[in-house]
Amino acid sequence: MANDDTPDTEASADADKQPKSQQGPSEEQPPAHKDDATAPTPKLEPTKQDEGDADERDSDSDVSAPAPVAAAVADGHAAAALHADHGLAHTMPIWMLVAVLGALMLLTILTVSVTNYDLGSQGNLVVGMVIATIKAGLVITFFMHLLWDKKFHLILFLTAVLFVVLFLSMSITDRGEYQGNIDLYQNTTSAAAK
Amino acid sequence: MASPSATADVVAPRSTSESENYLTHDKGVLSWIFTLDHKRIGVMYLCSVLAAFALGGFFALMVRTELLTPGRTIMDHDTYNQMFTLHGAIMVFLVIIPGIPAALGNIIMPLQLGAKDVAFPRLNLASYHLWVVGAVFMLSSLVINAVDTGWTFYTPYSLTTTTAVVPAAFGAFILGFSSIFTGLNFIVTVHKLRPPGMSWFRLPLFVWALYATALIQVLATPVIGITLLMMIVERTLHIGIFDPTLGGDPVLFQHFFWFYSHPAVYIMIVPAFGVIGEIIPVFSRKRMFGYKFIAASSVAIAFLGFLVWGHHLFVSGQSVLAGTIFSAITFLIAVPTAIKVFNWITTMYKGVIHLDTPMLYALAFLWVFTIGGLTGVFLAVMSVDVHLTDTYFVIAHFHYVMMGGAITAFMGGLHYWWPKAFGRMYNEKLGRMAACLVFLGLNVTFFPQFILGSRGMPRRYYNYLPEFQSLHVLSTVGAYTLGVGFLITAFYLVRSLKNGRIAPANPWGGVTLEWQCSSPPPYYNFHKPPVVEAGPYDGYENLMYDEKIGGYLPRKAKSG
Amino acid sequence: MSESTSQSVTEPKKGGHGAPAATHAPAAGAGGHGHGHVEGQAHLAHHFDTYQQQFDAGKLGIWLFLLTEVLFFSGLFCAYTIYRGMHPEIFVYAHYFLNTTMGAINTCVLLISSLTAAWAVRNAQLAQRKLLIFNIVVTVACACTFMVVKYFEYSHKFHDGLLPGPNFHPTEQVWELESFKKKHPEAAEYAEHLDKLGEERAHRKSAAGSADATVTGEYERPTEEQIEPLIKAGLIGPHAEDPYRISKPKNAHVFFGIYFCMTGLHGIHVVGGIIVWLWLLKRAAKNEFGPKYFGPIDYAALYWHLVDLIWIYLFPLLYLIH
Amino acid sequence: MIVNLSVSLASVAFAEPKLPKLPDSPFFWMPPDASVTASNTDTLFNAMLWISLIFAVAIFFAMVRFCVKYRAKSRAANENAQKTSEHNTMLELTWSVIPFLIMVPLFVGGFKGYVNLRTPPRGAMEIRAQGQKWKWLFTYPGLGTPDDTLHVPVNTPVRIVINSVDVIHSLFIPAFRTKMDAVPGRYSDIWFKATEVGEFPIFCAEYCGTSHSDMLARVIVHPPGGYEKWLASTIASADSLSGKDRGAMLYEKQGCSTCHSIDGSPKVGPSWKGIFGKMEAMTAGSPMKVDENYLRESMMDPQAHVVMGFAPAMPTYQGKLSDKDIDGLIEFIKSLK
Repeated sequence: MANDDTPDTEASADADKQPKSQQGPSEEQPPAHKDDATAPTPKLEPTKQDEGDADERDSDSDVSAPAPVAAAVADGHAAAALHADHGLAHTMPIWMLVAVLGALMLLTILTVSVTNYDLGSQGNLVVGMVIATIKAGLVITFFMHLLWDKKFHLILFLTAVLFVVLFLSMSITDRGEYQGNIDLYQNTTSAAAK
Repeated sequence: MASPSATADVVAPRSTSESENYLTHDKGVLSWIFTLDHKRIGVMYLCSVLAAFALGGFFALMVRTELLTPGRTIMDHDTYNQMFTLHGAIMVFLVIIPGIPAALGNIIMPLQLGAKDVAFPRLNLASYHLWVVGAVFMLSSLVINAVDTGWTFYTPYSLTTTTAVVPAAFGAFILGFSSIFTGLNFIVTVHKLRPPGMSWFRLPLFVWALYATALIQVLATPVIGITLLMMIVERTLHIGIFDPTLGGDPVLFQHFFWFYSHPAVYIMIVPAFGVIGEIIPVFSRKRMFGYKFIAASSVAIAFLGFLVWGHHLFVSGQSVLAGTIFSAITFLIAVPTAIKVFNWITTMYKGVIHLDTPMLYALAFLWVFTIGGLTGVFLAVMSVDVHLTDTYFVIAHFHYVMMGGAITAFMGGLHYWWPKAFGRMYNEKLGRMAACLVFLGLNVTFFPQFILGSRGMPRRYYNYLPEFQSLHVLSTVGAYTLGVGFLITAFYLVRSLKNGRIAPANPWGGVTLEWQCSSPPPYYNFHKPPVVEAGPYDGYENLMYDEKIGGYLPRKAKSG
Repeated sequence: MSESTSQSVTEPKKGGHGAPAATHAPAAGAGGHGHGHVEGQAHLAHHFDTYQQQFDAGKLGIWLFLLTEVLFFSGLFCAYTIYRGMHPEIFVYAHYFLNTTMGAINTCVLLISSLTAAWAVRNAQLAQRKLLIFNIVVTVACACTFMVVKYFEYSHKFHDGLLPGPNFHPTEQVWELESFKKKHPEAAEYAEHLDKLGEERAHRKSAAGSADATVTGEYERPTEEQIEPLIKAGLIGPHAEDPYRISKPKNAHVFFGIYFCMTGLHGIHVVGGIIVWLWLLKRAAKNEFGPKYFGPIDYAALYWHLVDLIWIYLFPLLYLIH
Repeated sequence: MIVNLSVSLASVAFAEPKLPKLPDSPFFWMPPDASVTASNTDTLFNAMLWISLIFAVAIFFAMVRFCVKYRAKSRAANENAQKTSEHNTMLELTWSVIPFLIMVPLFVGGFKGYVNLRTPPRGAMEIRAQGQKWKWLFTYPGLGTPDDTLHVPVNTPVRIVINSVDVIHSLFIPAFRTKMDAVPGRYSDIWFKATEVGEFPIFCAEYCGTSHSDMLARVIVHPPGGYEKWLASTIASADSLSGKDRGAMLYEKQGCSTCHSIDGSPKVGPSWKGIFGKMEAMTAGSPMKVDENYLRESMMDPQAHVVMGFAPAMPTYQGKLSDKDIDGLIEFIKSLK
């Protein structure tokens, strides 16, 4: 979390000074916003206009919105520049999407074909899990564009994984410890049944 | 910064008059049921939670009455078992978990933060509607054939009993999602809706506590969801995961259950810390001592709370290895908890202490929670726990923490923010009297149970050995004292709504943001977007009590 | 970060307040990701100051939601791991009944839908209405294909009596299955032979009224290839249900309990996803999305990728047991 | 449930637990200690009692003192708090570290005691305990029929192997400071070494349904030689008895008495008084005549035919009753006119 807090803190700590300097630029923007906000059903062209206005805002971003970019960099965006291009978030190039899909397909084929070879007691399971994890990694990094996203979201996701691991490891450890009592019972009782 | 006048008509488009507030903004029942305003949702939560509290309290009194005599007093075995089960389930899932975060939190937290609303108003409303649906399911079991498994739903009993387990469990499942949505909403709100200058270490402690709570809600609650789902499926389709006759493992259920339900204990108590953290400084007219330590300890407790669930399983056939790990971590939690108590006490040192009703509740909390916390240490010691677990000692311990901790703090918060939420002052004399009654009743009810427990009285017992009777009678007397206390509270609070004195904007002289807007707050919270220049507990000396309005005003405003 | 910009652009609030009735809608879209179905007219909720702030809030919200989803599934994965760890034979036994091809097809289908979902986000960002609609349609189509395949798998399982708990009565013996014969031909033969042996012994038992396990003498000792797979699958040996004849492992039904829970819960998520996508399709048709407001598409896509992610693990865990 | 309440008013009160009075404890909190492992528990308990007392009193004193000393005159007076430091890292570290230091020995002590409680000494005498709704049955080496009372010799380590036939129960002996869940589908065990001759109560500490609170038993600690004498005599009597006397004995020992009265009052199961030869309506299927066959079936496969108005709560006695036992019980039931 800390990674996320510090920039927030800085950004907002001096925020009450910043706005005053930004009165000028911010005044011109409202009309555009206003009609896209109040238009009953926005047609295609207002959105176009928005886009234009977005670019204009970002081109002289140092005047109108330095804070987001600054904070973004502080936030550890892998590509703050890219981020700035399309307003709110990074846009995935098509070739990258297709490439990722290709990789995923290949890995799927691989993991299926691997099952035809015996890789020792747990070998196949391990390989299967490793491949699955690689695939998961690809999906998270590119499809879910976590690579360009806020670090905090990555931290969140890792926290989830951490807690799952914690949950599984403790219950499984414990179960492993007392499995003996269960087997003993099952054997003795089934013996009695015979 | 836009000019006040400009923002004023921006903020309140309907009317610029100060009198217009969120209670009067729209009329009609539907305007409440489908409102997106966090304050109204909070008020609806408050009413529902208090209703559930009354019901749970009624069951508690029935249970205590039954326990007046060793044999049968007023009801039979099965009815008794259903009574304590419903008491537990209602109090945990319907009252304490949503109590402070969803009810008080929804009303106050965005105001304290200086936000116009929570991040996702519709999700917030959905959370409340889910609460209602969950409550209906849980109580429907009461009509069908009230569940008698104990609120823990332990397998295999919950798989074999003939009572309506499924509706109750499904209700709890739905309530889980209601709680997840609230938590998710609060996290995003705290992250994204802070006004300029509201840095992380300028957040009021109540917000910090709710943030920590929300983290637990989001991380732990899904697990109870899937656990109850698996239990329901086990009961209906017999998949053989928890049912020993089909090769399942009942102890596994206990692991699953407590992975949520221990953190849930912190979902209940951490918000209480937050409330106390608001009340004590304001009524001591003094900054909170060691603000950062308290804020940090809330988060620390939230995370440590996940690593200790196994201490409920010391005699369940859990392995020694696991037990040891869990016990060790359990001890660690005592440290941040101790820090909090010491800091609260030190805050009062050299303060100017006003013993109004909220402060009385805060003091009661300090005393009761200390006992609850210390007895927790008894139960963390493994060998002692073997003797004490599943006895009345445990009952007494968690009632001191849940009832004495969470509910007392809830009452404190309710009295502290009542004027803000409803714009009326309650009868202070009655308030203080009720607070004392509740404190008295609490101790008389639950302290004897420590003795009962250590002497070996097991929990969930309908009959008991005659030699335990005297203490049981004492406990029952205390329970009725509590009941009277709460009845008085209900009486004067309801009455205040009609003919209570009109509340000033800032009756207690708080400096957090919610006191800057009128009481009740306007629909859009702030007529003027707040700008935060100082910490949450700075500048009590800049406020001046004004007898005419019976509240506090900024000094300069008074002079000018 | 958002607050600082928020102050720089105070005015748009007017827009936000212009239509107070509808102001909350997009936030709901953002937070609700399918929970609240609304068409907002003003795309900036009254309580947000900038599109950036609104978008970031939604994004954080959906990530937290994914967090809960991960933990929600963790319970089932925990149960899976424990039973596989304690009783591998059950899983070896049961996996012969599963249709790897169908599983593989479903995996590919989901991966493709993931691509189109990710692409849809790009379209929304660039306000490419037609492409956006196209990609959403493809995504939904893939999702439906997935469910159809699942339907066939399930009906097949029901038909073969592969149901959880007491209803588990496989119509076919595992060694009669193609999947088993292909993998271990010798073992399959030997199993047939053991089965006959069991029959005979049963007869004698009923005749002589006593179980004598001493008839094996007439046959030569089995080879590794013959016996190993049978023991691994718990058909004979310590884990077998019936000590006297070749049978199935104890509690074999547990696997199918877990199988139906996991795939069923995942299936429910797929259906949920379909509903969300259809709702977004409607909004996309109305051309509501553009560079300033494409949150809902992004959030739905993220959810969809998680559903895909879970399947990526389910596939090897359930279908590819060796 | 409201219905149940009204019904309950009609139904009769449950029998008082027939249990030895807990012997008076030498001190206020714990029951008398009668086992070697109890000392660790009690020492730690007392230590914590004193620590808690000191902390609680200190905090309470500080609270009250501050409230009195710094009490505001009135709101109108508008007093300001005196300036004090906002935080004092040294102080806060101290009161973080001190509790921590107190915790360490407590944890270690508890750990030692727990490990001791969970590891029975080699060659301990082994007794099987079986939990069922709502009765404990103890099986002794060399004694076929189980007994509803736990008999142990004094100063001898005894290991009790616990399991359950239906739901989770928990064997709790306060006097020995020990407790362990009886989990269906597995074994668990406790051990103790009684140091006091006498009788002590046994509770079920894990909620197990209707008569959870009546699932009580006694542990009888025999003086040296007493246990052997008791065992010999029981074995003798157990075999000698036959016919309805045997049934009467089993009615007590096998736990029938928890659910079936012999005075006509309905409990969890139907009363045995005059039931023999009656036609009874069944929850499933047509009414049946209560004859030898039905009784035998109800013992071996209780859920097969359940008498109308009663829950299918009875465990099977397959493999627990010999034919001689069953005949004895049937004779006994016949005798209850």
